[in-house]
Amino acid sequence: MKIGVFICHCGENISRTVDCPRVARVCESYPGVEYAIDYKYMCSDPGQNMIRDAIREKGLDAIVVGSCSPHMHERTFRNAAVSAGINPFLVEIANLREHCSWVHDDVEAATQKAIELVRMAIEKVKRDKPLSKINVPVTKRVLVIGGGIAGIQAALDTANAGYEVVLVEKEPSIGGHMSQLSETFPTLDCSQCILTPRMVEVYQHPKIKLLTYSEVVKIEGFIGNFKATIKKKARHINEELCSGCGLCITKCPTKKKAYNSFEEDLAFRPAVYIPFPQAVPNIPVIDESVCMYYKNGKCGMCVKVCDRGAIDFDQKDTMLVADIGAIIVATGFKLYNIDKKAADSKYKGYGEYGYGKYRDVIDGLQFERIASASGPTAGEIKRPSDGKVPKKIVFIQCVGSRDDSKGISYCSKICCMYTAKHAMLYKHKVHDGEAYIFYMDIRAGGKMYEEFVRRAIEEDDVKYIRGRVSRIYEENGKYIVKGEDTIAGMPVEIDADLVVLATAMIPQENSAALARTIGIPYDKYGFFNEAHPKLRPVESTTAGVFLAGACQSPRDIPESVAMASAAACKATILLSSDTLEREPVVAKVNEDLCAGCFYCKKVCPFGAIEVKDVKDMNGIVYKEVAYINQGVCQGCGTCTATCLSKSIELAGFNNEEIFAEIAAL
Amino acid sequence: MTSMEEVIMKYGYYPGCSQTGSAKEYDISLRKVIEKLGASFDEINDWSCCGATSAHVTNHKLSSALAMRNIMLAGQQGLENMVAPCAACYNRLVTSQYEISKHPELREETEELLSAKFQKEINVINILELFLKIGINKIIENRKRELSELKVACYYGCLLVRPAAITKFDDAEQPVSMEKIVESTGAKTVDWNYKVECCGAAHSIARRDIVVDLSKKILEDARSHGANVIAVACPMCHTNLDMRQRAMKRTYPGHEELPVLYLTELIGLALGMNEHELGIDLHYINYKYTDPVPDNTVA
Amino acid sequence: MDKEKWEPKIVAFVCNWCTYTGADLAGTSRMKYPANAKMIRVMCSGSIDPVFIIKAFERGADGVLVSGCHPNDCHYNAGNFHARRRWDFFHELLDFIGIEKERLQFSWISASEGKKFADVIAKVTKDIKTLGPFTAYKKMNSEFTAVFPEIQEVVKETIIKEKETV
Amino acid sequence: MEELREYAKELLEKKEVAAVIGYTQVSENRTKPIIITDPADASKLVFNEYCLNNLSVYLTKARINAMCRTKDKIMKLAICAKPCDVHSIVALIQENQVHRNDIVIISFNCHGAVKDFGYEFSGENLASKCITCETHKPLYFDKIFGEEKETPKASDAALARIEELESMTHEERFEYFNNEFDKCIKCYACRAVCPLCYCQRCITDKAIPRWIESSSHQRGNFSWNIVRAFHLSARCTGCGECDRACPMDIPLSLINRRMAMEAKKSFSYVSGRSLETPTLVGSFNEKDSDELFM
Amino acid sequence: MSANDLKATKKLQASFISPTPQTGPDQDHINSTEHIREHTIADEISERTFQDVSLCYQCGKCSAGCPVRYYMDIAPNKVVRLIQLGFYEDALKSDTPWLCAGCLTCSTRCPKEFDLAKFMDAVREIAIEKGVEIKQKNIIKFHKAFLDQIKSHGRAYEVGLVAEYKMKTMDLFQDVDSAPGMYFKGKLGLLPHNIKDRKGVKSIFKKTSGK
Repeated sequence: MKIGVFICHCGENISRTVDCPRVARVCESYPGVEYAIDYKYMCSDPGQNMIRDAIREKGLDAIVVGSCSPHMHERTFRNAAVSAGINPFLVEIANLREHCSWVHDDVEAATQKAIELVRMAIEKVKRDKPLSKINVPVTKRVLVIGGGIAGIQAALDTANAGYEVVLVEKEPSIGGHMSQLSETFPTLDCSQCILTPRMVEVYQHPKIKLLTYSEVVKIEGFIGNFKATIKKKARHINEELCSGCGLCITKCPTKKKAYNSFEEDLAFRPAVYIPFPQAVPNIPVIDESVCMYYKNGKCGMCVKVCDRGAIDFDQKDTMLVADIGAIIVATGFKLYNIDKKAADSKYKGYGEYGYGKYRDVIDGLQFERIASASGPTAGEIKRPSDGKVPKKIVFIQCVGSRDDSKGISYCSKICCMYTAKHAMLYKHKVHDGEAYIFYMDIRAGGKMYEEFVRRAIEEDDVKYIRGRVSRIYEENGKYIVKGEDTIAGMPVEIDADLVVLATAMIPQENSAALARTIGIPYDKYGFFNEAHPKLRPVESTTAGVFLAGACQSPRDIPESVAMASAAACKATILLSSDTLEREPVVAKVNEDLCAGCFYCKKVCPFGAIEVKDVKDMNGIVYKEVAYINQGVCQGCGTCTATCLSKSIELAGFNNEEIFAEIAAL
Repeated sequence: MTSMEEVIMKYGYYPGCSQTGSAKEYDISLRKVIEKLGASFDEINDWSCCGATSAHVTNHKLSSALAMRNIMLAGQQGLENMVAPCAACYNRLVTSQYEISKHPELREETEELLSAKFQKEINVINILELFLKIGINKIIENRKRELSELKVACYYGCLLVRPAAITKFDDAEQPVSMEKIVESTGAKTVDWNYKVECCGAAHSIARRDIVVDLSKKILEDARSHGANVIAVACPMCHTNLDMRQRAMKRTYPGHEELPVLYLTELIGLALGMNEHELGIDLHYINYKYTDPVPDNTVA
Repeated sequence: MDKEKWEPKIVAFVCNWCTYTGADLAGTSRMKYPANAKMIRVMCSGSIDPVFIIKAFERGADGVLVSGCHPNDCHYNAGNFHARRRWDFFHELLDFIGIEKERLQFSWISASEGKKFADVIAKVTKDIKTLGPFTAYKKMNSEFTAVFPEIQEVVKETIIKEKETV
Repeated sequence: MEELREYAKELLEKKEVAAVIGYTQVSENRTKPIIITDPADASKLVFNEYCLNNLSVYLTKARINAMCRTKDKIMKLAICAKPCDVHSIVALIQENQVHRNDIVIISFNCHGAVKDFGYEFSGENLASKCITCETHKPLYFDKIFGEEKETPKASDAALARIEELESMTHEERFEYFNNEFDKCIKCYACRAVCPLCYCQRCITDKAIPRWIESSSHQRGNFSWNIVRAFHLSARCTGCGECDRACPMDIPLSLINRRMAMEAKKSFSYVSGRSLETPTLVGSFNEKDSDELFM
Repeated sequence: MSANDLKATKKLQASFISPTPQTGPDQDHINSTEHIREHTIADEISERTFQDVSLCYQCGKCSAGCPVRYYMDIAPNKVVRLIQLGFYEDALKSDTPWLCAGCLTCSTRCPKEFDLAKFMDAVREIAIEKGVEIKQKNIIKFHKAFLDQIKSHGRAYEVGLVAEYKMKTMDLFQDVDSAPGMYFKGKLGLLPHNIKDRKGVKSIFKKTSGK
């Protein structure tokens, strides 16, 4: 075997601490190395040409490049090798920059290490086998999980590109948190006015199949070939028959039996309801836990009034299965609850703010509902306890966010802006009111964002106080807010009528469970992890699964929409070809030696391993062995390490190659 | 294996210096109540001061050594648990033990100072934990009368429930355990805002002005929420809230007295003991519980 | 062996997605750490066979580090969970056989933890330096070459001894 | 005893099984395995305190399996198994080596066995595994014989030995085990008798690449013994056959026992005890200890 | 540090000193990655309290909830800030640490889980060690008197404490409203409670004051 070794200086990045010519010289003397050379920029055109020329002239079979991380230029060098007629998997990269020159100061030690790293790569490449890419077919349908603004945008973009979309929303209506908002920063345009046209578009789009009141319960398969199982919860109303007249709702005798979660529990609703007037689809849901029929088998008022006969008390949850090519996860967020929850010790709650026992200490979404024209107070700012108009209002930022002691260290990003908006809306509606905002830092990075905050201060006379609030307690119907203005260095106390807490954005309750269902990684809070924080922000590390919106980290509306469009674009790229080329790093079983213990099958995270029968001459099965579906295998190699008889090998990282690397140390 | 719920009736006892002087009545009433409830104390032999605030504000090693001396004594005495009725002592003992177990370097230094090895952890409990362990039912069973006339503001002060990570007891902001105990005497409790606010503690002598201000605020909040008595579980809180009412009258003319009782005294009253037995007459604010006049209108 | 000049030989088996990338980040951030550890990249911490560690010791390693993604952050969802069980047993076994626990260490290092990577390498190097060379195993290695000189020849062919020409 | 023979005879006569694997007496206090296919031979079967072999090892042998494969169907196999041997069978079922429906488990109420042939059955000569045995009644069986009897009492010397070893320094332990492993002659008797070493090709026989140096030299011996112990950890059911088979008296089952203790301590798992519990290898729990990892 | 000499803006000085290159065969790989750093008062505090002062992000929640905040010259969070910036003298001279009642409200509520009460302990301790002039003289005298009682009796003896404190402060009338009352009610004994192992307690004092 003739091996070529190419050592890159990376300008000065490598050669400053690694003696590149010496590395090349030493390596040239190794058995099997036909040619070794160093050059200033191997990744440049002349550098690549050097590799191509050397392969042709010296008749090289394999090459080793000592350069930056394989995560940077492996593809470049593989392509160069391919163009000179070498199989791309006979190219090995020795990481001389990130793992050597940049992290060591001593030239001698770094050079020695570089030599060893190249030697390891040489030994590995000697045992590398040529591999060819694997082709798998692609199902041209996208599953979007979550019908908030991100999910809506992703579904519309994908559908408009001509692909089928299945949009799954767990609530009875799409719209998400955006449908609850009053007005949006920094333009103060009405949230529902800009959102509802999109919701209707989704409903009417021929390419979108909308599944509300539904949840994804199972995802199987792999990129291009997922199989999703979706549970459609029983609405107890036949969607085909219902006209959306709403008569059942107005006639339902359980007028105020349940808290209205759309109104953030500031109002009530009957057992049969639609979340809000513009709901899409405009089909009510019967809440079993409240409905009289399910309590005592009586009532049935809705059945009497429904002239279409759409009420169906016997309706059951149904399971739907869909073939899917790509998945966009857009499950969004929820708000931190300051109440102490015994079940979840991850978040501690705020005892100093009363653990939620004060009715007039509310969170941001509740204030959105109070300020919203469609809300429980019809847009008038009234406090929940006695309906009085608050003359003094205190907003507190960073409640839950940036608070390690309560379990969250991150910044929720949107609170600075929406608190400014809240204060502004308040001042616009209560002209003689006083608005105070306790903040730690104002993070108003974004187009017109800083200007927006200044407008609140300069035009609307909102008082910003830098400092965290230590305590809130009630005294004679007022809420005493104890803080410190750390700029003035003075303690301050405000007797407020209403306190609004900008509580942290946290992932949806079941986000970790959903992540496990889909098979994507998540962080310690339950936010889904992107594949690369900078270069692959809308992809999960699982191929074919993309992320949009606040399920990945706190996001505002423009960012969620941008992410959604980006994710949709990524998904359509995937779907645009009929087959999919995959890296051939997959495991393969030696069926002759397999003992059939199927530990590999148990450990395989992708279900890629199947049982294969081996029959004797009479056609009787005398042995069962493992068989790996190459289309499903993702190449983690967990099976290879688990296999006791060492009958599985991972292509590209087989044991012989790794032993050679160890031996070369 | 004995079950975890088994009621322990024998406890190590670390009185603390105040109990031998200004808080004599706390000691007296505690011992009497415990006896009535059928539990007993095993006092730490030759215990010394925990170092109190003065040690930990001036020398952390001294503070650790003084507190640990008593923990080790309890260990030598073969005790598993130890009651420290004074909230300040309790806090010093628990915190010192916690820090020693967390930081080996401090442990070494302390062991060197004491010329002894720290061998076993002692479960140091405060007065509230003690009554919860003995069981509220025990109080109800032995109750001779219901203190139904009392509206009690339960005052925890700072050191009983903080820091939550170390004491691991109740809630640091909205504690409820003392209310549970007080309610077992038949008294009512009030929900008020200052139950964990500080009374000024160690500044009692050197900065009386601060203590008077802070204590006044506490008393007024309790009163405004309808309390007719304050229950405390710490000699320092008692000194500041009770004795400083004299100075309060001078600083705030028109100050109305509000009786301040130790938790143990309240329980003692419910168990049928009189004010003199419990040492309530040693307080600055004289207090005598009067049973409600029987309501004749109810036929 | 001159202990003053002795530098430990450390092998690190790292997963491609988290630790290797984390090491890249350490480089990009120009964090400094000892040059003793050489990395062998595998796809997932779940694919590292305990025999690799034995092989490393046989090749004269003084210490081994195995590192992968944090739980729930595995690129392959569950590879690291299986690895965790495997290493629990293997580590316990080595300890029982008489190999110090510090000889074989484990860590979870995510792609964003460049600092942690540098710290871990520094810690492992320091631990191994404190322990000293793995003489017990090295003795077996040297006896092996003494008893079977012809095998050493074969080894020589495959394991290329560094021939410094300068 | 007669009942056992009658039952075996019946099974063979009715052609319910292809063969009965059992024990037969060879001399006083000594038995050997026997595979019976002729109903007439059923009278040779015995069961007593001297039935030491763990017969489940035969279940995975190709030649025996071949006996079951007739032209059109697969016949069952009957096997005599002590309650502890049933653990091995459970492990084999879990590892897909035998199917529960393919075998007839004939088991016994057991009160212990001798540690090796040549000893009289007594508390003093009780096999190590019997000292701590908790399953005097088999967990799974199709037919059970024998009456319940008290097991003689004996002290747990193996545990004491483990504790003694653990109190040593690492160097001392390394030296001890190195010396023990040094004795190994690579006869692979341990592998041959182990019911769970059923691989068609053992890892040690794999040549490209060479996983374990096959020559019986200190280093090769060392890695072989580590790998053997590792491959059996959380799988070994503690039958102790390896100890009996080893001609060099290497304390193989001591290491196995130590690893079983780890499985029990960290994962509350004992191998071969339940068909329902997933095997420890091949499963995981998110809440497994993270202590090992920095 | 002579901040009061001239009325000028104080100059901030980073506590880092550039690393001195070390060469030679003994060069430790680990040391080569670390910068050599001056041991500052901030470091000293971090060591004694087992927490880094840089944890504090100055949200002011401690000051907001501090019961004695109104009596302090500077806010508690500002004391931390001064230490963070290296203005040690200003921090050590402040009233604030001495007025801190150690009620732990700040430590309980701190979003960064920074134990400010412990930090204040360390500041006081260092102020005493450095001999910084402390304005709250009575408070320190009280602590001294208190510790003297323990030193000589093993327990705090209240009559002795008050007497000694009065001698130290020369303020003979300050506590007249409580002590006589307590005395007449029989609470204060005239004789101190001495423990047996006074020697042991004394030796602790001796060893800790030695440094």
